[in-house]
Amino acid sequence: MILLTDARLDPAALQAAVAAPGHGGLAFFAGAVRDRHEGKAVVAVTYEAFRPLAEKILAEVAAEAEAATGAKLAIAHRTGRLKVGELSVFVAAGAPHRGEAFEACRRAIDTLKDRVPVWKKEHYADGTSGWLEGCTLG
Amino acid sequence: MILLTDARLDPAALQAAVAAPGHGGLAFFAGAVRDRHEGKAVVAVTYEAFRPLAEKILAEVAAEAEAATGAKLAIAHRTGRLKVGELSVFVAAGAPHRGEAFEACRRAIDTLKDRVPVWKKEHYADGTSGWLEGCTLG
Amino acid sequence: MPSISLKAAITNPMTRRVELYGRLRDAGLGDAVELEVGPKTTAAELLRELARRFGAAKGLLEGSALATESEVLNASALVPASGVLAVLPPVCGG
Amino acid sequence: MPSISLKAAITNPMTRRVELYGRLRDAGLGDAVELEVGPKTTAAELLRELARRFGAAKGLLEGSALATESEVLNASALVPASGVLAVLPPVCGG
Repeated sequence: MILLTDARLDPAALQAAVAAPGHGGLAFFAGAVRDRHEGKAVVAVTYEAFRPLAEKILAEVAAEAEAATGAKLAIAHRTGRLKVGELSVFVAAGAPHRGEAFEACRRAIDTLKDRVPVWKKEHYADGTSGWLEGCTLG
Repeated sequence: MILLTDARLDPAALQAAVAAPGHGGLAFFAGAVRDRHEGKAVVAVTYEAFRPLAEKILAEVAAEAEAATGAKLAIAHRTGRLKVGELSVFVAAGAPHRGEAFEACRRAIDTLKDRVPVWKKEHYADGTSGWLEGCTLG
Repeated sequence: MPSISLKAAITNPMTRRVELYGRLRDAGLGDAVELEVGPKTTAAELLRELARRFGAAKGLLEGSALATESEVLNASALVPASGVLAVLPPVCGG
Repeated sequence: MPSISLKAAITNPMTRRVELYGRLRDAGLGDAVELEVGPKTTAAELLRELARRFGAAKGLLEGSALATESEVLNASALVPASGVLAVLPPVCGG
Protein backbone atom coordinates (compact mmCIF):
# COMPACT_ATOMS: atom_id res chain seq x y z
CA MET A 1 0.00 0.00 0.00
CA ILE A 2 1.47 3.27 -1.21
CA LEU A 3 -0.56 6.41 -0.81
CA LEU A 4 0.03 10.11 -1.57
CA THR A 5 -3.08 11.90 -0.46
CA ASP A 6 -4.73 15.15 0.52
CA ALA A 7 -6.83 13.23 3.06
CA ARG A 8 -5.97 12.57 6.71
CA LEU A 9 -3.69 9.56 7.11
CA ASP A 10 -5.27 6.42 8.55
CA PRO A 11 -2.77 4.50 10.74
CA ALA A 12 -5.20 1.58 11.20
CA ALA A 13 -5.34 1.00 7.44
CA LEU A 14 -1.54 0.96 7.21
CA GLN A 15 -1.30 -1.41 10.16
CA ALA A 16 -3.78 -3.75 8.48
CA ALA A 17 -1.77 -3.59 5.24
CA VAL A 18 1.36 -5.03 6.89
CA ALA A 19 -0.30 -7.46 9.30
CA ALA A 20 -0.11 -11.17 8.48
CA PRO A 21 -0.49 -14.40 10.46
CA GLY A 22 3.29 -14.86 10.33
CA HIS A 23 4.10 -11.30 11.44
CA GLY A 24 4.91 -11.05 15.14
CA GLY A 25 6.52 -7.60 14.96
CA LEU A 26 5.00 -4.42 13.53
CA ALA A 27 6.95 -1.16 13.61
CA PHE A 28 5.51 2.21 12.67
CA PHE A 29 6.74 5.73 12.22
CA ALA A 30 4.56 8.80 12.03
CA GLY A 31 5.80 12.29 11.22
CA ALA A 32 3.74 15.12 12.68
CA VAL A 33 3.79 18.85 12.11
CA ARG A 34 5.72 20.53 14.94
CA ASP A 35 4.85 23.88 16.49
CA ARG A 36 8.41 25.23 16.29
CA HIS A 37 11.26 25.13 13.81
CA GLU A 38 14.61 26.83 14.34
CA GLY A 39 13.13 29.06 16.99
CA LYS A 40 10.11 30.18 14.98
CA ALA A 41 6.50 29.45 15.95
CA VAL A 42 4.90 27.33 13.22
CA VAL A 43 1.15 27.26 12.68
CA ALA A 44 0.93 25.02 9.60
CA VAL A 45 2.98 23.35 6.89
CA THR A 46 2.03 22.94 3.24
CA TYR A 47 3.30 19.74 1.62
CA GLU A 48 3.68 19.85 -2.14
CA ALA A 49 4.59 16.83 -4.29
CA PHE A 50 5.58 16.18 -7.91
CA ARG A 51 2.87 13.58 -7.85
CA PRO A 52 3.50 10.73 -10.33
CA LEU A 53 7.22 10.61 -9.60
CA ALA A 54 6.63 10.90 -5.85
CA GLU A 55 4.28 7.91 -5.96
CA LYS A 56 6.79 5.92 -7.99
CA ILE A 57 9.67 6.72 -5.63
CA LEU A 58 7.56 5.97 -2.54
CA ALA A 59 6.95 2.52 -4.06
CA GLU A 60 10.69 2.12 -4.71
CA VAL A 61 11.51 3.12 -1.13
CA ALA A 62 9.10 0.47 0.15
CA ALA A 63 10.39 -2.18 -2.25
CA GLU A 64 14.01 -1.50 -1.29
CA ALA A 65 13.26 -1.78 2.43
CA GLU A 66 11.33 -5.00 1.76
CA ALA A 67 14.23 -6.46 -0.25
CA ALA A 68 16.76 -5.50 2.42
CA THR A 69 14.86 -6.84 5.41
CA GLY A 70 12.16 -9.27 4.28
CA ALA A 71 9.56 -7.08 5.99
CA LYS A 72 6.33 -5.93 4.34
CA LEU A 73 5.98 -2.17 4.00
CA ALA A 74 3.17 0.34 3.62
CA ILE A 75 3.72 4.08 3.28
CA ALA A 76 1.32 7.01 3.19
CA HIS A 77 2.36 10.62 2.63
CA ARG A 78 0.13 13.60 3.05
CA THR A 79 -0.09 16.62 0.75
CA GLY A 80 -1.76 19.97 1.25
CA ARG A 81 -1.87 22.29 4.24
CA LEU A 82 -1.49 20.57 7.62
CA LYS A 83 -1.94 22.11 11.03
CA VAL A 84 0.37 21.47 13.99
CA GLY A 85 -0.03 17.88 15.18
CA GLU A 86 -1.41 16.47 11.91
CA LEU A 87 0.43 13.48 10.47
CA SER A 88 2.49 14.17 7.34
CA VAL A 89 3.79 10.65 6.81
CA PHE A 90 3.13 7.16 8.15
CA VAL A 91 5.41 4.19 7.55
CA ALA A 92 4.35 0.68 8.61
CA ALA A 93 6.54 -2.43 8.55
CA GLY A 94 5.46 -5.96 9.42
CA ALA A 95 7.86 -8.89 9.84
CA PRO A 96 8.16 -12.17 11.71
CA HIS A 97 10.29 -10.51 14.42
CA ARG A 98 10.85 -7.01 15.71
CA GLY A 99 14.42 -6.55 14.48
CA GLU A 100 13.51 -6.62 10.81
CA ALA A 101 10.37 -4.56 11.41
CA PHE A 102 12.31 -1.75 13.12
CA GLU A 103 15.08 -1.87 10.53
CA ALA A 104 12.64 -1.71 7.61
CA CYS A 105 10.66 1.15 9.16
CA ARG A 106 13.76 3.20 9.92
CA ARG A 107 15.31 2.55 6.52
CA ALA A 108 12.14 3.55 4.70
CA ILE A 109 11.64 6.85 6.50
CA ASP A 110 15.32 7.77 6.09
CA THR A 111 15.33 6.98 2.36
CA LEU A 112 11.99 8.67 1.82
CA LYS A 113 13.27 11.94 3.26
CA ASP A 114 16.29 11.81 0.94
CA ARG A 115 14.54 10.90 -2.28
CA VAL A 116 10.82 11.54 -2.56
CA PRO A 117 9.99 14.76 -4.47
CA VAL A 118 8.02 16.49 -1.74
CA TRP A 119 8.59 20.00 -0.39
CA LYS A 120 7.49 21.73 2.80
CA LYS A 121 6.48 25.34 3.15
CA GLU A 122 6.23 26.39 6.76
CA HIS A 123 3.70 29.02 7.79
CA TYR A 124 4.75 31.02 10.83
CA ALA A 125 2.77 32.72 13.57
CA ASP A 126 4.10 36.10 12.39
CA GLY A 127 2.38 35.66 9.00
CA THR A 128 5.54 34.87 7.03
CA SER A 129 6.28 31.56 5.38
CA GLY A 130 9.25 29.77 3.86
CA TRP A 131 10.30 26.64 2.01
CA LEU A 132 12.55 24.33 4.00
CA GLU A 133 16.01 23.29 2.85
CA GLY A 134 16.29 19.75 1.57
CA CYS A 135 18.28 16.97 -0.10
CA THR A 136 19.54 17.29 -3.67
CA LEU A 137 18.20 14.63 -6.05
CA GLY A 138 20.03 12.76 -8.80
CA MET B 1 -0.12 5.93 29.96
CA ILE B 2 0.64 2.44 31.24
CA LEU B 3 -1.95 -0.24 30.74
CA LEU B 4 -2.13 -3.97 31.50
CA THR B 5 -5.48 -5.11 30.25
CA ASP B 6 -7.70 -7.99 29.18
CA ALA B 7 -9.27 -5.71 26.55
CA ARG B 8 -8.12 -5.23 22.95
CA LEU B 9 -5.29 -2.73 22.67
CA ASP B 10 -6.13 0.66 21.18
CA PRO B 11 -3.23 2.03 19.09
CA ALA B 12 -4.99 5.36 18.54
CA ALA B 13 -5.18 5.97 22.30
CA LEU B 14 -1.47 5.26 22.70
CA GLN B 15 -0.64 7.52 19.77
CA ALA B 16 -2.67 10.31 21.35
CA ALA B 17 -0.86 9.76 24.66
CA VAL B 18 2.55 10.56 23.18
CA ALA B 19 1.52 13.25 20.70
CA ALA B 20 2.40 16.86 21.55
CA PRO B 21 2.77 20.09 19.58
CA GLY B 22 6.55 19.78 19.87
CA HIS B 23 6.70 16.14 18.78
CA GLY B 24 7.59 15.71 15.11
CA GLY B 25 8.47 12.01 15.36
CA LEU B 26 6.30 9.21 16.70
CA ALA B 27 7.56 5.63 16.70
CA PHE B 28 5.43 2.62 17.57
CA PHE B 29 5.93 -1.07 18.05
CA ALA B 30 3.17 -3.66 18.12
CA GLY B 31 3.65 -7.30 18.98
CA ALA B 32 1.14 -9.68 17.41
CA VAL B 33 0.42 -13.37 17.97
CA ARG B 34 2.11 -15.41 15.22
CA ASP B 35 0.67 -18.51 13.61
CA ARG B 36 3.87 -20.53 13.96
CA HIS B 37 6.57 -20.99 16.58
CA GLU B 38 9.53 -23.30 16.20
CA GLY B 39 7.75 -25.22 13.47
CA LYS B 40 4.50 -25.70 15.34
CA ALA B 41 1.15 -24.30 14.22
CA VAL B 42 -0.11 -21.89 16.87
CA VAL B 43 -3.81 -21.07 17.26
CA ALA B 44 -3.71 -18.84 20.33
CA VAL B 45 -1.48 -17.57 23.14
CA THR B 46 -2.50 -16.98 26.74
CA TYR B 47 -0.69 -14.07 28.42
CA GLU B 48 -0.50 -14.24 32.19
CA ALA B 49 0.90 -11.45 34.40
CA PHE B 50 1.82 -10.99 38.05
CA ARG B 51 -0.30 -7.91 37.89
CA PRO B 52 0.76 -5.23 40.40
CA LEU B 53 4.45 -5.85 39.83
CA ALA B 54 3.99 -6.03 36.06
CA GLU B 55 2.27 -2.63 36.06
CA LYS B 56 5.02 -1.17 38.23
CA ILE B 57 7.78 -2.55 36.00
CA LEU B 58 6.02 -1.40 32.80
CA ALA B 59 6.03 2.11 34.32
CA GLU B 60 9.73 1.76 35.14
CA VAL B 61 10.50 0.60 31.59
CA ALA B 62 8.72 3.67 30.21
CA ALA B 63 10.41 6.02 32.69
CA GLU B 64 13.87 4.63 31.89
CA ALA B 65 13.34 5.04 28.14
CA GLU B 66 12.08 8.58 28.74
CA ALA B 67 15.11 9.45 30.88
CA ALA B 68 17.52 7.98 28.32
CA THR B 69 16.05 9.67 25.24
CA GLY B 70 13.84 12.58 26.28
CA ALA B 71 10.93 10.95 24.43
CA LYS B 72 7.48 10.47 25.94
CA LEU B 73 6.38 6.85 26.25
CA ALA B 74 3.10 4.95 26.50
CA ILE B 75 2.88 1.19 26.84
CA ALA B 76 -0.05 -1.21 26.82
CA HIS B 77 0.25 -4.96 27.40
CA ARG B 78 -2.52 -7.43 26.87
CA THR B 79 -3.43 -10.34 29.15
CA GLY B 80 -5.71 -13.32 28.59
CA ARG B 81 -6.15 -15.57 25.58
CA LEU B 82 -5.28 -13.98 22.21
CA LYS B 83 -5.89 -15.41 18.77
CA VAL B 84 -3.37 -15.24 15.93
CA GLY B 85 -2.99 -11.64 14.73
CA GLU B 86 -4.21 -10.00 17.94
CA LEU B 87 -1.88 -7.43 19.48
CA SER B 88 -0.13 -8.48 22.69
CA VAL B 89 1.81 -5.30 23.30
CA PHE B 90 1.92 -1.75 21.95
CA VAL B 91 4.71 0.72 22.65
CA ALA B 92 4.42 4.36 21.57
CA ALA B 93 7.17 6.98 21.74
CA GLY B 94 6.87 10.64 20.82
CA ALA B 95 9.82 13.04 20.54
CA PRO B 96 10.85 16.19 18.69
CA HIS B 97 12.73 14.12 16.08
CA ARG B 98 12.63 10.56 14.79
CA GLY B 99 15.98 9.41 16.17
CA GLU B 100 14.94 9.68 19.79
CA ALA B 101 11.48 8.29 19.06
CA PHE B 102 12.89 5.15 17.42
CA GLU B 103 15.52 4.72 20.13
CA ALA B 104 12.97 5.06 22.94
CA CYS B 105 10.55 2.65 21.30
CA ARG B 106 13.19 0.01 20.67
CA ARG B 107 14.69 0.37 24.12
CA ALA B 108 11.30 0.03 25.81
CA ILE B 109 10.23 -3.12 23.97
CA ASP B 110 13.63 -4.76 24.54
CA THR B 111 13.64 -3.96 28.27
CA LEU B 112 10.00 -4.95 28.64
CA LYS B 113 10.68 -8.42 27.25
CA ASP B 114 13.57 -8.87 29.72
CA ARG B 115 11.88 -7.61 32.84
CA VAL B 116 8.11 -7.49 32.97
CA PRO B 117 6.58 -10.48 34.82
CA VAL B 118 4.43 -11.80 32.00
CA TRP B 119 4.33 -15.35 30.67
CA LYS B 120 3.06 -16.85 27.44
CA LYS B 121 1.37 -20.19 27.04
CA GLU B 122 1.09 -21.21 23.41
CA HIS B 123 -1.87 -23.29 22.26
CA TYR B 124 -1.10 -25.46 19.25
CA ALA B 125 -3.25 -26.74 16.42
CA ASP B 126 -2.68 -30.30 17.65
CA GLY B 127 -4.42 -29.53 20.94
CA THR B 128 -1.28 -29.36 23.06
CA SER B 129 0.04 -26.25 24.77
CA GLY B 130 3.23 -25.10 26.41
CA TRP B 131 4.79 -22.22 28.32
CA LEU B 132 7.54 -20.41 26.45
CA GLU B 133 11.09 -20.07 27.75
CA GLY B 134 12.03 -16.65 29.04
CA CYS B 135 14.44 -14.30 30.79
CA THR B 136 15.47 -14.83 34.41
CA LEU B 137 14.56 -11.95 36.75
CA GLY B 138 16.62 -10.47 39.59
CA MET C 1 -3.13 -10.06 75.18
CA PRO C 2 -2.39 -8.02 72.05
CA SER C 3 1.30 -7.39 72.85
CA ILE C 4 2.06 -11.09 73.13
CA SER C 5 0.28 -12.15 69.93
CA LEU C 6 2.08 -9.36 68.06
CA LYS C 7 5.44 -10.65 69.31
CA ALA C 8 4.49 -14.18 68.27
CA ALA C 9 3.66 -12.97 64.79
CA ILE C 10 7.04 -11.31 64.45
CA THR C 11 9.31 -14.03 65.83
CA ASN C 12 7.62 -17.33 65.02
CA PRO C 13 7.28 -19.07 61.67
CA MET C 14 4.01 -18.25 59.94
CA THR C 15 2.19 -20.07 57.20
CA ARG C 16 2.37 -17.91 54.10
CA ARG C 17 0.61 -18.32 50.80
CA VAL C 18 3.07 -18.18 47.90
CA GLU C 19 1.63 -17.64 44.42
CA LEU C 20 2.99 -19.56 41.45
CA TYR C 21 3.14 -18.18 37.91
CA GLY C 22 3.71 -19.40 34.37
CA ARG C 23 5.19 -22.87 34.00
CA LEU C 24 5.31 -23.30 37.80
CA ARG C 25 1.61 -24.09 37.59
CA ASP C 26 2.53 -27.25 35.70
CA ALA C 27 4.06 -28.74 38.89
CA GLY C 28 0.67 -30.11 39.93
CA LEU C 29 0.47 -27.87 43.01
CA GLY C 30 -2.08 -25.43 41.60
CA ASP C 31 -1.55 -21.66 41.48
CA ALA C 32 -0.27 -21.25 45.05
CA VAL C 33 1.36 -23.22 47.87
CA GLU C 34 1.53 -22.64 51.62
CA LEU C 35 4.99 -22.51 53.18
CA GLU C 36 6.31 -21.87 56.68
CA VAL C 37 8.24 -18.60 56.73
CA GLY C 38 10.21 -17.38 59.75
CA PRO C 39 11.37 -13.83 60.52
CA LYS C 40 14.87 -14.62 59.23
CA THR C 41 13.93 -16.69 56.21
CA THR C 42 15.65 -15.46 53.06
CA ALA C 43 14.30 -15.60 49.51
CA ALA C 44 16.86 -18.33 48.70
CA GLU C 45 15.68 -20.43 51.66
CA LEU C 46 12.05 -20.08 50.64
CA LEU C 47 12.93 -21.17 47.09
CA ARG C 48 14.83 -24.20 48.44
CA GLU C 49 11.82 -25.18 50.56
CA LEU C 50 9.62 -24.75 47.50
CA ALA C 51 11.98 -27.01 45.49
CA ARG C 52 11.46 -29.75 48.09
CA ARG C 53 7.72 -29.33 47.68
CA PHE C 54 8.08 -29.52 43.86
CA GLY C 55 9.92 -32.87 44.15
CA ALA C 56 10.44 -34.38 40.71
CA ALA C 57 9.14 -31.15 39.12
CA LYS C 58 11.78 -28.96 40.78
CA GLY C 59 13.50 -28.34 37.43
CA LEU C 60 10.60 -26.01 36.65
CA LEU C 61 11.96 -23.65 39.33
CA GLU C 62 15.25 -23.06 37.55
CA GLY C 63 15.82 -19.36 37.08
CA SER C 64 12.83 -18.43 39.26
CA ALA C 65 12.82 -15.50 41.68
CA LEU C 66 10.75 -14.57 44.71
CA ALA C 67 8.87 -11.31 44.42
CA THR C 68 6.45 -9.08 46.27
CA GLU C 69 3.89 -6.88 44.55
CA SER C 70 6.50 -4.12 44.41
CA GLU C 71 9.86 -5.79 43.75
CA VAL C 72 11.85 -8.86 42.81
CA LEU C 73 13.83 -9.97 45.88
CA ASN C 74 17.55 -10.79 45.83
CA ALA C 75 18.44 -14.31 46.96
CA SER C 76 19.81 -12.99 50.26
CA ALA C 77 16.88 -10.65 51.02
CA LEU C 78 14.67 -11.49 54.01
CA VAL C 79 11.15 -12.50 53.12
CA PRO C 80 8.94 -9.57 54.17
CA ALA C 81 6.64 -10.24 57.12
CA SER C 82 3.47 -9.37 55.25
CA GLY C 83 2.06 -8.85 51.80
CA VAL C 84 1.71 -10.98 48.70
CA LEU C 85 4.54 -13.41 47.83
CA ALA C 86 4.98 -14.83 44.34
CA VAL C 87 7.53 -17.06 42.67
CA LEU C 88 8.22 -15.95 39.11
CA PRO C 89 9.85 -18.18 36.49
CA PRO C 90 11.84 -16.55 33.66
CA VAL C 91 9.61 -13.93 32.04
CA CYS C 92 8.41 -13.79 28.48
CA GLY C 93 6.34 -10.66 27.87
CA GLY C 94 5.86 -8.62 24.77
CA MET D 1 2.44 15.73 -45.27
CA PRO D 2 2.67 13.74 -42.09
CA SER D 3 6.24 12.49 -42.66
CA ILE D 4 7.57 16.04 -42.93
CA SER D 5 5.83 17.43 -39.88
CA LEU D 6 7.02 14.40 -37.93
CA LYS D 7 10.61 15.10 -39.00
CA ALA D 8 10.24 18.74 -38.02
CA ALA D 9 9.05 17.71 -34.60
CA ILE D 10 12.07 15.50 -34.12
CA THR D 11 14.80 17.80 -35.41
CA ASN D 12 13.66 21.33 -34.60
CA PRO D 13 13.51 23.07 -31.25
CA MET D 14 10.08 22.86 -29.62
CA THR D 15 8.54 25.00 -26.96
CA ARG D 16 8.12 22.85 -23.87
CA ARG D 17 6.34 23.62 -20.65
CA VAL D 18 8.60 22.98 -17.66
CA GLU D 19 6.94 22.74 -14.24
CA LEU D 20 8.54 24.36 -11.20
CA TYR D 21 8.26 22.98 -7.67
CA GLY D 22 8.91 24.07 -4.11
CA ARG D 23 11.03 27.18 -3.64
CA LEU D 24 11.38 27.59 -7.44
CA ARG D 25 7.90 29.09 -7.37
CA ASP D 26 9.35 32.03 -5.42
CA ALA D 27 11.27 33.18 -8.54
CA GLY D 28 8.26 35.16 -9.72
CA LEU D 29 7.75 32.99 -12.81
CA GLY D 30 4.72 31.09 -11.51
CA ASP D 31 4.51 27.30 -11.39
CA ALA D 32 5.82 26.65 -14.93
CA VAL D 33 7.92 28.26 -17.66
CA GLU D 34 8.15 27.66 -21.40
CA LEU D 35 11.58 26.85 -22.83
CA GLU D 36 12.89 25.97 -26.28
CA VAL D 37 14.14 22.38 -26.26
CA GLY D 38 15.97 20.79 -29.22
CA PRO D 39 16.43 17.09 -29.96
CA LYS D 40 19.96 17.17 -28.51
CA THR D 41 19.31 19.40 -25.52
CA THR D 42 20.62 17.87 -22.30
CA ALA D 43 19.19 18.25 -18.83
CA ALA D 44 22.18 20.43 -17.88
CA GLU D 45 21.58 22.72 -20.87
CA LEU D 46 17.90 23.08 -20.02
CA LEU D 47 18.82 23.97 -16.42
CA ARG D 48 21.34 26.59 -17.66
CA GLU D 49 18.67 28.14 -19.89
CA LEU D 50 16.30 28.14 -16.94
CA ALA D 51 18.97 29.91 -14.83
CA ARG D 52 19.11 32.69 -17.43
CA ARG D 53 15.35 33.01 -17.17
CA PHE D 54 15.57 33.12 -13.34
CA GLY D 55 18.02 36.04 -13.53
CA ALA D 56 18.72 37.44 -10.06
CA ALA D 57 16.74 34.53 -8.54
CA LYS D 58 18.96 31.86 -10.11
CA GLY D 59 20.40 30.93 -6.71
CA LEU D 60 17.06 29.22 -6.06
CA LEU D 61 18.04 26.64 -8.68
CA GLU D 62 21.07 25.42 -6.74
CA GLY D 63 20.87 21.66 -6.29
CA SER D 64 17.86 21.33 -8.60
CA ALA D 65 17.37 18.46 -11.04
CA LEU D 66 15.30 17.95 -14.16
CA ALA D 67 12.80 15.09 -13.97
CA THR D 68 10.08 13.38 -15.93
CA GLU D 69 7.08 11.73 -14.33
CA SER D 70 9.09 8.51 -14.08
CA GLU D 71 12.68 9.50 -13.27
CA VAL D 72 15.19 12.12 -12.25
CA LEU D 73 17.48 12.83 -15.21
CA ASN D 74 21.27 12.92 -15.04
CA ALA D 75 22.88 16.18 -16.10
CA SER D 76 24.11 14.61 -19.37
CA ALA D 77 20.80 12.90 -20.25
CA LEU D 78 18.94 14.13 -23.32
CA VAL D 79 15.64 15.82 -22.57
CA PRO D 80 12.94 13.37 -23.72
CA ALA D 81 10.94 14.48 -26.75
CA SER D 82 7.58 14.25 -25.03
CA GLY D 83 5.95 14.03 -21.64
CA VAL D 84 5.92 16.19 -18.55
CA LEU D 85 9.11 18.00 -17.54
CA ALA D 86 9.68 19.31 -14.03
CA VAL D 87 12.53 21.01 -12.22
CA LEU D 88 12.85 19.79 -8.66
CA PRO D 89 14.77 21.68 -5.97
CA PRO D 90 16.28 19.68 -3.06
CA VAL D 91 13.50 17.55 -1.54
CA CYS D 92 12.17 17.67 1.97
CA GLY D 93 9.50 15.02 2.48
CA GLY D 94 8.47 13.09 5.55
